[in-house]
Amino acid sequence: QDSLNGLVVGFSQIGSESGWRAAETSVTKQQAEERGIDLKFADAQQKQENQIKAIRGFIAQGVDAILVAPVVATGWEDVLTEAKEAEIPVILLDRGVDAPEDLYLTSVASDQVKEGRVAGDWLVNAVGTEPCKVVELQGTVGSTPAINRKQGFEEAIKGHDNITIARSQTGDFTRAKGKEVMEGFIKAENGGADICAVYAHNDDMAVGAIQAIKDAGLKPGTDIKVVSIDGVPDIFSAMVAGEANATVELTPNMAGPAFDALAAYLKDGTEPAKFIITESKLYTPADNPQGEYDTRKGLGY
Amino acid sequence: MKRSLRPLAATAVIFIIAYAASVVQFPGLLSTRVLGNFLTDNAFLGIAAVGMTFVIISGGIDLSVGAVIGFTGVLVAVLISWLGIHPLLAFAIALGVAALFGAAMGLTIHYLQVPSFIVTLAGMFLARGGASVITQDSVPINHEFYSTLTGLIIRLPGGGRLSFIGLLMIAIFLIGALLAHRTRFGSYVYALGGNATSASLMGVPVARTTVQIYMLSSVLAALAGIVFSLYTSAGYPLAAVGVELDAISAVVIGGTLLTGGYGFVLGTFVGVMLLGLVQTYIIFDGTLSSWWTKIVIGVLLFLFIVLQRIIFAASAPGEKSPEKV
Amino acid sequence: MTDSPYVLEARGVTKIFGNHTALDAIDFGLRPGEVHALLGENGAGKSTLIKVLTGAYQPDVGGVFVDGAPVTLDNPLHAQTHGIGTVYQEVNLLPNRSVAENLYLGHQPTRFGLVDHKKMEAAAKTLLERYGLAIDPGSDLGSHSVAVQQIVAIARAVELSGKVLILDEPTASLDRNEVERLFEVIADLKQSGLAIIFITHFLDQVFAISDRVTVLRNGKLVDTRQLDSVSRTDVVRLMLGKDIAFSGATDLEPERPTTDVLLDFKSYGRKKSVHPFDLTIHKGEVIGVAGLLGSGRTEMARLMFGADPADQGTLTVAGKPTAIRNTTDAISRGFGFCPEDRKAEGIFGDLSVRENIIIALQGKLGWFRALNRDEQLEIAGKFGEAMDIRAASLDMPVKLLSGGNQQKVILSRWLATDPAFLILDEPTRGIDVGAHAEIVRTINRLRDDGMAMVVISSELDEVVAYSSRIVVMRDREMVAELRGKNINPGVIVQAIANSADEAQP
Amino acid sequence: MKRLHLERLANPQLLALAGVLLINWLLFPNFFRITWQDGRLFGSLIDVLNRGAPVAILAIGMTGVIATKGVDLSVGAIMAVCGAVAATMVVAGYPTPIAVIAALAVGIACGLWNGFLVAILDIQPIVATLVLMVAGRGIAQLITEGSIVTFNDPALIFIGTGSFLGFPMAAVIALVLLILVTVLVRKTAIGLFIQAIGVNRAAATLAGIRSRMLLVLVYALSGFCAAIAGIVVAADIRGADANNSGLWLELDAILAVVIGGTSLLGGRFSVPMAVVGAIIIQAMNTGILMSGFPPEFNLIVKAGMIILILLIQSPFAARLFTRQRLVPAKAGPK
Ligand SMILES: Nc1ncnc2c1ncn2[C@@H]1O[C@H](COP(=O)(O)OP(=O)(O)OP(=O)(O)O)[C@@H](O)[C@H]1O
Ligand SMILES: Nc1ncnc2c1ncn2[C@@H]1O[C@H](COP(=O)(O)OP(=O)(O)OP(=O)(O)O)[C@@H](O)[C@H]1O
Ligand SMILES: [Mg+2]
Ligand SMILES: [Mg+2]
Repeated sequence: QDSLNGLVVGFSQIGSESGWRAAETSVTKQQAEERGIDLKFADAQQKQENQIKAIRGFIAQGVDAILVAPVVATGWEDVLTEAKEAEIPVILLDRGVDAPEDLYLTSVASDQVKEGRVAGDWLVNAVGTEPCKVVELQGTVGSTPAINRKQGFEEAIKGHDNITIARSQTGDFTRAKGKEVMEGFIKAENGGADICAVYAHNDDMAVGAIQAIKDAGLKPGTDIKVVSIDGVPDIFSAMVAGEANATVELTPNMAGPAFDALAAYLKDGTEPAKFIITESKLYTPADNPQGEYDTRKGLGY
Repeated sequence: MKRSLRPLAATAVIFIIAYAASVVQFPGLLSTRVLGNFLTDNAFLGIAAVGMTFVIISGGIDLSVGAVIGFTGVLVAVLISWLGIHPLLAFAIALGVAALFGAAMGLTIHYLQVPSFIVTLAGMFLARGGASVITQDSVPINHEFYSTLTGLIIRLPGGGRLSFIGLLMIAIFLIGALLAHRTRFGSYVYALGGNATSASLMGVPVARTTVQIYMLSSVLAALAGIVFSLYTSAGYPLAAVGVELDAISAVVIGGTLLTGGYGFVLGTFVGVMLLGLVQTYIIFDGTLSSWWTKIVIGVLLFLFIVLQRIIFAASAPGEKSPEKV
Repeated sequence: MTDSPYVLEARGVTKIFGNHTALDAIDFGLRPGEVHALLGENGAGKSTLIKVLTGAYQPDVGGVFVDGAPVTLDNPLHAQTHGIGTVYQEVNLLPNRSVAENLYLGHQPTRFGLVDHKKMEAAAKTLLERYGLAIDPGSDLGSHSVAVQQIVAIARAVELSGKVLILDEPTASLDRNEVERLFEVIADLKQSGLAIIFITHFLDQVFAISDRVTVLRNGKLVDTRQLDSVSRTDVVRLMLGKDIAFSGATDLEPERPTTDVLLDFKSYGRKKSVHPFDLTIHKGEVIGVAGLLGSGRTEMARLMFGADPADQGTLTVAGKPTAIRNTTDAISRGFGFCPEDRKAEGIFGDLSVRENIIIALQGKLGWFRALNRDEQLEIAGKFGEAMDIRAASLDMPVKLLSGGNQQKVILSRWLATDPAFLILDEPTRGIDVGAHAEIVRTINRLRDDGMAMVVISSELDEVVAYSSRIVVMRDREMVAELRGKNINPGVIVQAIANSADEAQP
Repeated sequence: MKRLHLERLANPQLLALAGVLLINWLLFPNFFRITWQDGRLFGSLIDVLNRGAPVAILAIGMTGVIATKGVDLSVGAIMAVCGAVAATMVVAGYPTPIAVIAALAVGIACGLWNGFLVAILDIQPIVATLVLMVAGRGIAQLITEGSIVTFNDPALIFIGTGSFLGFPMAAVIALVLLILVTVLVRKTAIGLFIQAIGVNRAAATLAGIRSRMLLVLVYALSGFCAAIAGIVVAADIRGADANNSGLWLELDAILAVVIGGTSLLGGRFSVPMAVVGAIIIQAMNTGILMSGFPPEFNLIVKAGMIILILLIQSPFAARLFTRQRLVPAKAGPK
């Protein structure tokens, strides 16, 4: 661990668009501090060009390593090549890139398709053979998690003809839009009576949807099942109240494994596994939601 | 020095002072690598900002440029990667589509007398929506022509690189400056921004010029989109969100008046470089959190504007305080 | 010449705005080599006819003919290609561009497709020298006075006019010398066979250079006459449909007793603007301000009104020391100010005539004592009638009124505030003979009612007619105060000239 | 004058609203169904009012700004700041009224800052407010430290989700604000002065209008409205989402004002019509939601609708319309 002490590491973060993202940033900063790393943080405000600028800036400064949470999979080859030429190891966080594997040390990420699949599998188990009309709250149109989580969920419910996706709209990953879209779905599906479950691409939208369901006089978690992804504190408190049924955790601690891999590499050149996949753990009310809420509360979500 | 050039010089001086101050703090900023990056990383913004300069000088605004950049990237990527069309032909198609798009906006603005703010806002929705309809995913481009273009790099001593797109941006700025200051079209643009009624009574072809201005802006935005696709070797529907605001900021920082009639294409260049400097400074600092980054950008924007205001007050002919006309 | 064919002709032209017929079946013909004066009251339709003839407006009925052939002029550029050069009313150039560019916009000399600035500026320099202007053609047009801008506009139109030159009130903001110079140019052009339309409200100028006159009234053609067959009174009668009496005053009004001092400016001035001056103004007294263009008259007016606050000297209003820091202060002390640049500083183009009239009164009343619609209509109606404002309705946008009527609206705006002291900057500029006489009468009446006034005017006859004293400005300095008997325009011109001579080293 | 006739015949804004509602009804036959449920009205139409309220509130303030020939890009960011202030204060245990008043005060302060830049420093409105648009969201995130501050304060939640006489609180607040502001501009001279400044600021100053002060106040009102909208939105989701609250809503607000017939060149304005504009936009959004189109078509549909609405309102359409009216008039008596 000490091998990282005093190193300068650049971290190009996407931005601060959600609570989960803020948690990832603060966990990364915590991890760096614990290891005595001087972390240079750059917020790209959702823009790939800013991330590229940041990486180039880090190279110009001569940092010892670079962490990057890429906003999109494509377009990294040139800048990663530059980093390689400058002999600076790069580690990708929370999603991969479309670039030759030798351009980065390792990629620490979750499997977003799997997250969707886990959520879908849970629903398949929960409804059994009963017919079930699902409404889907998509993430931002075109964003990678939205595409992957949709795909995974669809894979999971394939072959279970009793489960159909009745409506699917974007809630932009936000609570407010999640609520608004859910309100519309409820009106469109016979006052919500026809809806069996809502699948939200993230917990924030699910929290909004839960409020919309309550406002319509229905019971979230009972009348309409709620399944979502991320595992932010608020969804656990909803679970405590019996208003959410399942969430798939996406850990904000991507930096921990990344620093471990870096330390090993710098110490004796150990090549880490190319893809370090974080766990996509399913949480249901049976998993002590109150406890989960308490442990997560201070993480900056 | 000509009186009207003073704001331009002022902006340049502000840039130099700001750069010098940053270098004192982070000596690493003074390297050919950083300077080369300035050009490469801001190439697409700079090219789009040239078009925006013309629009703003003519008294309008174009909110669609970011979306056109995104749309063009997707279109080019799809044409090349999915349909196997040669990049050059794909570029031509993309520029042609953009020209039609800009012409449609110009025609609406002129003949329907709808403010440009609203027309180009609708244009922004349309282009962004069009891109996501084509594909939601980001589409990688793997074509040797692309590798050739991105491989065109002049290496400078000290690790710096002058890239093809960086040089293209400089060329566009020079052509833009020539177009603005040395052609009849350019004088019509200034005339429209100065006083559209007078311009029309003086025989300026208002309809044609308006259409040309928005065509120019859209075509340059499309070129910026092509540059962006070269920069990232991909097309992505959500690319360059909000770039229109960066472009407007660059134009305004460069000394062009949003009310129209005054401005400098080369001032916009300095504006782009200033924005790039701010970002690079923040990266070199590396201690700012996400929110402090936004706040610092806002504060710097404010400082530049106020500084300029003070210098303008002494030099700009047209912008008298309305209170004291 | 009399029977030579028309180069430019309007046949049966009708132009309707909304429900107002601005031109009603007008026939108008222009012959080569003639100066044709187009006359009429404010709002008679002169400018509209010009705009139809030059493609700025399309006629609703009737047509335009060039050299006897019908043409459809889509826009002013199109008219330019037919050799028609125009100076529209109000200076319609581009203050943000250089003088040279204003002269050649659309026709800049090019080299390899690029504008050749050097050549253009050289050509501009020679061109302007013809008009006695030695200014830098590379400087922004906006940095020059209105008079210079007007000359540039004329020079541009002359350059563009192969056949026809149209001048819509070109002399409104020129001084005597400049008018003379313009007339020389016109005489030259006429000699070379150019046809010229000349619009003005100065009858002297009409008689000085015109060959024929056409008179419009209320959008209808009254008559076209050979100038040598009509007299001044005939022309006025044709324009107004009635005779008017000219006030024949040649003397100053008697000075008022000093006990009624209303305002006392002591070493009042503003750095870089107006040299400190002393001026005492009594109730019921009109101070005329004379001076050449750019002599600082307007700046002095703005200073008195607080639009540019004074930074030296003191002011006593009705015996009490008073500081005027802004226009609101001035208005609350009973001041009023009709600015010189009507379009830029006077009217609210998109607001109605009614709102334009009550706005200063409302400003005085403040935010919360709003006049309701009926009160507004009553006030506006009262002044509309008293000032004879010609508007289809009090609710129409004021920008659609003719210039003269707009001027009356602004005058009404201030009279509605019942001011004790009124500053008028060029109140009769661009106003027809009838309205002119009316405004002069109004000034006389207000003076007799006890109002104090400062009136700036370039028309010395008029200044003499209503002033009790005349101050002369030069180089932003008050250089003379003329009082007593036997003051006439000649004496004032002499005073202006003397002060200029004294100042010469 | 002809425009007047046209407007008397059928107000284009109301025409457009009717059109959008009609399309929604065609897409979704239950659109107009309203039921009474749990002491409140329930139905899509009510949703339109409820969801349209924040933009309507923003548009009320924005109208004044645009009438002075300005524009306020910072309202979205001010929403985020004020929502964050209210939420963090109730979470910290301050009484609800104090938190709300503090949030409103912050909104007014932001507006005063904009007004100061525009009126005193004479910076062009679009750039002046761009400063706060960029920095404001940062300030909001600074307050919430990037996370969503969730609260359970019933009084604050009531502002967002409660109902009054069966109508959603947000809509009621928007309506009250609309009435107050309309009365303020119609019954005092302020409306006239705002128009005068928008048409000709130099002339307004010479006519004795305190244009600087009025400009500052207009921006302050816009900030105040943004604060209300920010509180409403936060209360609605029981949390202050500094990252997304009000994001891009400034564009919707401007659009609403323009659809409401107020020119971006200043001058004549109508606050009620701007609110109608906001409702049109929301009805459009709701229609898109209910239509079941895939979301990637949302923006295209929206763009198409905007173009259509602008076409209906453009002087061009008015001319087409009135040319037909003019012909018989010309052929008529005389
Ligand atoms: N665009 C317009 N729309 C409606 N009415 C108009 C328009 N332009 C001019 N008018 C009206 O047409 C009439 C003729 O105006 P015009 O400007 O031709 O008068 P004029 O003879 O040039 O007067 P002046 O001597 O004051 O310049 C006026 O009553 C004016 O209000
Ligand atoms: N827009 C302007 N830009 C620069 N200088 C100006 C401008 N307007 C006036 N000046 C200068 O200010 C001085 C005083 O002008 P002012 O308008 O007070 O004179 P004036 O006697 O009223 O003349 P005029 O009859 O032309 O209005 C002159 O030297 C003039 O050249
Ligand atoms: Mg006229
Ligand atoms: Mg003057």
